[in-house]
Amino acid sequence: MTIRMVYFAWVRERVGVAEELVDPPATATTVAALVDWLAAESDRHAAAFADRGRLRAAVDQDFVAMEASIAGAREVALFPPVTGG
Amino acid sequence: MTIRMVYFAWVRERVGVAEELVDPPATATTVAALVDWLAAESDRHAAAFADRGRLRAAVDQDFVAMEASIAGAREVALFPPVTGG
Amino acid sequence: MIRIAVQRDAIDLPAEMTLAEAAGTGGIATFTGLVRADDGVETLELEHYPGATEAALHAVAAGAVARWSLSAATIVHRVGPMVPGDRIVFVAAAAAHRAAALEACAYLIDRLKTDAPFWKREVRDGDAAWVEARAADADAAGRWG
Amino acid sequence: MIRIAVQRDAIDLPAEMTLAEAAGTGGIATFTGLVRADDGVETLELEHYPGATEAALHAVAAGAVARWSLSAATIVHRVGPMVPGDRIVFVAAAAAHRAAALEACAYLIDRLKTDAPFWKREVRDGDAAWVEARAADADAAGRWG
Repeated sequence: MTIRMVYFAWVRERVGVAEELVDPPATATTVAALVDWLAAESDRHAAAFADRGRLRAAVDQDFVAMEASIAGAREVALFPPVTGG
Repeated sequence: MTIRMVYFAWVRERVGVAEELVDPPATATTVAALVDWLAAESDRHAAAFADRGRLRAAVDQDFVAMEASIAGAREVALFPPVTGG
Repeated sequence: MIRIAVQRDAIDLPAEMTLAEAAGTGGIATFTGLVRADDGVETLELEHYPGATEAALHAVAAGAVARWSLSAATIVHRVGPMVPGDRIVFVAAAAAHRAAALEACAYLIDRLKTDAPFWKREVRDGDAAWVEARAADADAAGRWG
Repeated sequence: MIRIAVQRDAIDLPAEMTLAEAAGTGGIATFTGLVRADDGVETLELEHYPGATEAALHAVAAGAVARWSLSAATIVHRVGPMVPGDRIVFVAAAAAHRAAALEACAYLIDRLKTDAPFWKREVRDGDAAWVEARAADADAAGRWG
């Protein structure tokens, strides 16, 4: 299953790209598992995701908890806590 | 002691004038006593002040209770509860 | 900066906002009251107590500036005849943080409703009637202690 | 009427007020956030999540319209580079009564702070730094349940 990853703010800067297509293993069934898999794949991802407590996620543009399922997901976004307004 | 009376809204309409100069007796020491004296002086004043509960006052442009003193007052205003904003 | 105006002219909202923003702080909360267009009123007339009105509005604004450390407080109130859709009143509170601006804005409009000597008369079908004071306004002002 | 805009252009406050007032109800409460001019920031950059941002803002506005029976809710948020004094955000709530407009306005700005995917980066002395989220913002949003 191919997923489009999108990154924002310092997560984007640390990963080094704004978007990428990834093919996680079937065992990565949650956002948290996807993050763990990506962190193991490259040092840049590992650095970007080092502080899991400051990481937030959206699946197909809906904000979700890290334990949320990614079954059927087409787009997963990772980013810091928001600071608009 | 001459006092300038000023009236607003339906109090003004019922009294029939916006302002007048009056010379209350020395025994009229409060706004309430002044109102009673004026009401006894003419039917128009009596009609304007008939519902004392809906009457509000200011002495020299400061809002006051009906029991407030008018000692030294130069201007006394009588009007309905305010409805601005 | 405190700005108080009681005027017969229409309220120039862009100009008032520019003045409030010139204080240069983080947030500006405003409230604008309009003559309601939905209840059959043809004209609304606002009478006031010249001199006493401005003093009362200044006291309300100064109270808000002191309580919330505002950088700017504005109260503009129109008097005379108006038609539905016209702005009756505009208040603004500018502060470094939004909670202060928002609370102070509510305070300004709540307080002026009970503390400033204005009286509204509505004309419907050619008949004029003075608007009755609302107990809810006294309650709203009372919550500020 | 719900109006949502996420734009690189400056926020045209008079035009936004005209739209909100066109709903024709009694009161309009607004909040405008400015880039602060007092803490050394030279430029502020706003990044967002296109698509998700608009959906999040629409959900915030729709929630306010339902909860307070608003006749209009507006959220306009700027993105891209800004300088001190620029308007970052403008929200407006129009309702028949002022308490509803004022509360809904506070809700709109509190909620968008936590629910909409925007990120601020400040440049001071040529150094850029991402702004940290404030716990106070989560608290402010949380009070609405």
